[in-house]
Amino acid sequence: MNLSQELLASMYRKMMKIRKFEQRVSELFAQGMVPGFVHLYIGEEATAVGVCENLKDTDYITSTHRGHGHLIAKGGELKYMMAELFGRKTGYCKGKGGSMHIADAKIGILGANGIVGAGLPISVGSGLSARMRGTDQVTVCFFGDGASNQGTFHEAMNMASIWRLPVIFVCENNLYGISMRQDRHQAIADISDRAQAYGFPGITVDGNDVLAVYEVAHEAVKRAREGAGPTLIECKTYRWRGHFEGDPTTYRAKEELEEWMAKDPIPRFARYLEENGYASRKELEEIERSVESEVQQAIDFAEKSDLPDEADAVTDVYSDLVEEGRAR
Amino acid sequence: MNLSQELLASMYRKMMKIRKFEQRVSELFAQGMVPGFVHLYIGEEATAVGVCENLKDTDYITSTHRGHGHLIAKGGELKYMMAELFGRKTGYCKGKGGSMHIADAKIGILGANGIVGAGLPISVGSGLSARMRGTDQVTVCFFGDGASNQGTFHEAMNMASIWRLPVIFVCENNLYGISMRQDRHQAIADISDRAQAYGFPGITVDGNDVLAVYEVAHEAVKRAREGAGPTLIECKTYRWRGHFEGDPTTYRAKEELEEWMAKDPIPRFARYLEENGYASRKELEEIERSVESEVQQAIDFAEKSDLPDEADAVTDVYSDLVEEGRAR
Amino acid sequence: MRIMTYAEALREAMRNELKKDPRVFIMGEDVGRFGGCFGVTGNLVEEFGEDRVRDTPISEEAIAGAAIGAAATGMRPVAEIMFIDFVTVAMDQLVNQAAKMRYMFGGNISLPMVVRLPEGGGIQAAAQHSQCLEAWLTHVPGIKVVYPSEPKDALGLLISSIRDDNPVAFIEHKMLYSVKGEVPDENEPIPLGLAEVKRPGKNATVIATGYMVAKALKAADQLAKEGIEIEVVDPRTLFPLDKDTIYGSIKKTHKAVIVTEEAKRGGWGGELAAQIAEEIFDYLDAQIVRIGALNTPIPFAKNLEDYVIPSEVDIINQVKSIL
Amino acid sequence: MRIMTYAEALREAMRNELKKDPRVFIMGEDVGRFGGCFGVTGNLVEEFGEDRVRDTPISEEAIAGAAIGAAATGMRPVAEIMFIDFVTVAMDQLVNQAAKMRYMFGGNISLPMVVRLPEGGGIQAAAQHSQCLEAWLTHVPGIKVVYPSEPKDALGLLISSIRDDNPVAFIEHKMLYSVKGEVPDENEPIPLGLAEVKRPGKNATVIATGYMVAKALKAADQLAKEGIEIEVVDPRTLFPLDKDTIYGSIKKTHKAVIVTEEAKRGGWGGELAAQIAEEIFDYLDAQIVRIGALNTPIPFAKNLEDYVIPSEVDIINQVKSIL
Ligand SMILES: Cc1ncc(C[n+]2csc(CCOP(=O)(O)OP(=O)(O)O)c2C)c(N)n1
Ligand SMILES: Cc1ncc(C[n+]2csc(CCOP(=O)(O)OP(=O)(O)O)c2C)c(N)n1
Ligand SMILES: [Mg+2]
Ligand SMILES: [Mg+2]
Repeated sequence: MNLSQELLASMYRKMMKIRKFEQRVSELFAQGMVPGFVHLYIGEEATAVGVCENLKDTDYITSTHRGHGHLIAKGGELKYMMAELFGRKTGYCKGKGGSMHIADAKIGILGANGIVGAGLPISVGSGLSARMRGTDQVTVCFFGDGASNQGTFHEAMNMASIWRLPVIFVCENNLYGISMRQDRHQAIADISDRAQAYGFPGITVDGNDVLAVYEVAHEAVKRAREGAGPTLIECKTYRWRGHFEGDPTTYRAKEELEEWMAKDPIPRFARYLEENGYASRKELEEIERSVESEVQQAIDFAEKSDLPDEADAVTDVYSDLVEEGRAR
Repeated sequence: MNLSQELLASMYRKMMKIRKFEQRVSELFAQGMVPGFVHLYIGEEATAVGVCENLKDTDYITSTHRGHGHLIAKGGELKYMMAELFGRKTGYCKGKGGSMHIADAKIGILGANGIVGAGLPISVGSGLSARMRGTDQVTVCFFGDGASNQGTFHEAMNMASIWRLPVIFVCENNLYGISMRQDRHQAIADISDRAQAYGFPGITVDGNDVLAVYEVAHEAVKRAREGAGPTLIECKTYRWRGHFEGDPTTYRAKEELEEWMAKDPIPRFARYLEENGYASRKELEEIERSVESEVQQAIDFAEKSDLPDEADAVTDVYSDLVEEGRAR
Repeated sequence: MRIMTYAEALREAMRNELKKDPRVFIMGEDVGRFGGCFGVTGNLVEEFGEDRVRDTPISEEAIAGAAIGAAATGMRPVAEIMFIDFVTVAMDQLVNQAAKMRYMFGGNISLPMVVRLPEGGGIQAAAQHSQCLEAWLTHVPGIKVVYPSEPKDALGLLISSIRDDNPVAFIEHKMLYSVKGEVPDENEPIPLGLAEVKRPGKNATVIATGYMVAKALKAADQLAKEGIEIEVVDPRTLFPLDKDTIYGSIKKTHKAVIVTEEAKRGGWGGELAAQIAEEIFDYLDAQIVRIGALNTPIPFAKNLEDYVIPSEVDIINQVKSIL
Repeated sequence: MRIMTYAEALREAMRNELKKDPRVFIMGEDVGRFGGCFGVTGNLVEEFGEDRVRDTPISEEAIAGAAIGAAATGMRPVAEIMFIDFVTVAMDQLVNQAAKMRYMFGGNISLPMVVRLPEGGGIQAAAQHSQCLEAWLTHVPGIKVVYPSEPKDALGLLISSIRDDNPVAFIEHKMLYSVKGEVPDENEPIPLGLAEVKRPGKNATVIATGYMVAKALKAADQLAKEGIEIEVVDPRTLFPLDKDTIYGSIKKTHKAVIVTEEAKRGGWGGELAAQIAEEIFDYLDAQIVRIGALNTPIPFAKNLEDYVIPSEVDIINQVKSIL
């Protein structure tokens, strides 16, 4: 594929943004600044970016507990994300959601999701809605290898297939669902094979190769926009961190991690850009520095933001009614 | 396959038993003697019988809302079944269950089931149990084409596959889930293809050919007993009656029904038996008559049986405690 | 005034909204050509086409999820779960997604969706097809729960529910579908959160829901013959709850009897009793009486089913027990 | 006496039963090498092997179903649902299958199975990982519901639950896992259906469950300084319920305060209040007070979560409000 220099740079920038964001979140978690359950995307950046670079603002995504990467790739703003992780009033969800529930309806982000596999049926709904409203919007549904064993996977894939909905199912196969290695949780090697059960295409791609992911997703998005129905894309990748921050990862071999760290998607893409003359080392470093400062600004924004007001605890439950809080 | 005359006669008898039982139930329903939801198995007899003739009393089955055929094929007694359909104290469930909930734990019948797809996870459990207890028991899990779109189908198939459990999944593809024709509820032609998603064999067979079903099931049961894991068998068949008694079946063409009625599994098998000298017309008619009288006896038994006592309404909720009834 | 059955009234509400608002659509198992398991959607598919009256596979979690995704992106789905008993396979989408999304997302999403849930016993459908599960849903912040007891309420409340910007669990009772009643000539919404006094009285307040309203009214007729006048109040929406009307009645009669068809233990009726005991305790002259189904699964045999589900007789006896 | 954490006590109960009875096995997500999301199963896999401490795929409906099928055929499974919030994807198997099978089948099957369900807020896990859902389960005839509040009860009640021939929903509170307490030297069962008075008192009865017991005890300390002696009763099993102990206390104090962490509307606490209002109304000197979480999803931010979930202060204030 022939991609513009601009697009390539944007991809690199987004991958770097995810990496830097997540690295800082990891530190902040260790320092006790970011509470709750935090699932980081480090190592998987090429997947979210390769897919989402094919999308418009009006397209939709559904995301997972490991959602920061998807949100950034779809255009989420770091400062509102970070403020949300800090539990601040200025966050995407006013501090009510936290890491697992960030959403931005304005740019089609239908939410991270704390329930494994829950995004799949929702993506069928946004796909159906686009179809019924006669738009060309597509929906990308991200989920993990572990999620591919949930009943919702099956129901959603089947429903999307019979209605030929504009949904692209992106399975991030990072080899584990928490401690369960893929070879223990399913008896197949390629999750993309499961598309055969629904009569639409399934394809496996190197999830650490942003260009390969882009290309495969490009085709799937095109098919979807044209009304040719869903595609299942399996991206083989790996998470560098534990399942959540704090996980000692005793269930996997150090060698396995090292092997995958050697396949780091970011330097790999940097090499490609340099070797093909799309960007100089200096330009790439420039991107890195600018991203670092953007992340720092997001942290500053979050730190300076106010905590939510107790009175807000009871709002946003319904659109039109608010129940009493409590006197203390 | 070389099957004994005895086995062949037993198969014929069971198919006839199901047919006659169901026909009488249909009449009794029309007369208001059998209440509730009644889903009949007429037309599908070869499937249950072809499968269950491979089973021992100690093997298990899980069944569905359309369960009478499975229960009879697994050795259920007509009189307790009929009494249950009548809601009598002498029924399999003391009148508490009715058509959709008949079970007989003593011969491994883990229950008909009113929830579409609910038997699948349960069959994983009995399969696991047999494995853990070190027996050679197998479990046959019956379900419909409609059920193959439920999340439970997927979860159960996956779980059975990773643990290589002795479970035979038998999908009775009778072309419809209520009014939904298969080509509207899934985008694939053969449900057996879905086994590919779990890495075990899937096979489609003519569900109206009792010998073909027997043979395929025989192989699957053998595999299961030997520890080679599950098989998915799709039996293509057709229900002659409406989804439930009372269904006007306006959603399907008369010609379709006629076409399938012409493929009636019972005369087809009778012809085979006669032509190959396994049974004479007279012997077959003898079987038919004896089955008719057995069904009549079951009806007599049911009619003569008492209604349950109100006091029994509150028993069997727990093994060890009974809550108060009510004074009226 | 028109005469309609409860099922016809529901269909009329859907027809009205399908006509008025292109964002509204129906989805569920066999809601199209089959007309719905209880005939509620009837011929709507002929009028509005298969796209807007959409048959689905047997995949309730996906039905609920599809409704959510559609509602979040500009549509107004009306999903049918064939029996409320099957909500067990759609609970995650309703409870963890639909009910919580607005809140979790800090108000940045709206989910205008209705899930229709036929419930109740009486047709010998046995344990897995006869439950009353409103208590689960009223326990979940973020959902509204509506439960009409007669045709006119079915019509007006379903219109309001479809126009509501929140997820609405719309409960229907199977035994009511064929019940006829007067319905206003105009298809007007009835606001959610308004109870109705179905019969005025002074000796005791009987709060009843769904099919139990009819039983309470029959009991009232009987009791009236003995000079006992009960006031029958139907909340109509279980959340938001019209406490003014309910409490107003109890403050007048000083006696509260709650009749629901749910398994008594843990039912919505218990929540109502608890609210009364907490908020207007001093107005009570007697213990609060709750009448519900026995704490058993619903049995198949007719005599057992009749025994487990509350009857007029139970209402009469219980009312008398506190007079 | 031994000192153990609540998590250790649970593990000890499982170890005890795994040793004693070859039919017992554990299954759930990451219960093996990972030791459970909250470390409860710990090293059991090393002692008993991967067969009996069985990691499963992320398929809760199949986990519950597999437990049912195994229990029906001679095993005694102890299944873990990682967070009670995920019971939403296993409700059909628990409610329509496990709870009803014995009854639907006329008593011809037994299901000796335990489902462990960690619940509750306090760790900023937000709306989908902090719920308290015992009310759903106590509403379902056919399930027993157990909820220990300290290590010794966790040990004794889990042993009993594993030995019980009925499906038991065994609820645990996340905030209690690391709490230490005295535990008898012998691994003895504590019968289901027995409440315990955790602190005697005379001015009011506070019935509290799970993590709220500790908060009630702290509130009691505070109140004692002001001369107010509350009796803190922990039901320990929500069904069957030990009415004797609870009612006995209320008959003595004439005041009832119920503290649970559930969303207040429709909670189990409401059911208890309703039973009290129905059965011992005449012993009450004041309205029944219920304290629960606010009727919202559980928010993420610490200050909001603390505000939504009941605190000692709320207990103190509410007790005083009826004295
Ligand atoms: C229904 C449900 N079950 C279990 C969990 C707990 N859980 C959270 S993430 C996770 C693993 C998910 O694995 P995968 O889908 O591969 O995604 P990954 O974490 O690898 O990105 C589990 C079991 C959950 N959140 N929801
Ligand atoms: C979870 C659930 N959803 C819906 C139903 C209602 N229902 C009962 S049978 C049936 C159709 C089942 O079709 P299939 O699995 O093909 O079996 P068949 O009736 O054809 O034998 C439906 C939708 C149900 N009982 N349970
Ligand atoms: Mg994974
Ligand atoms: Mg079918």
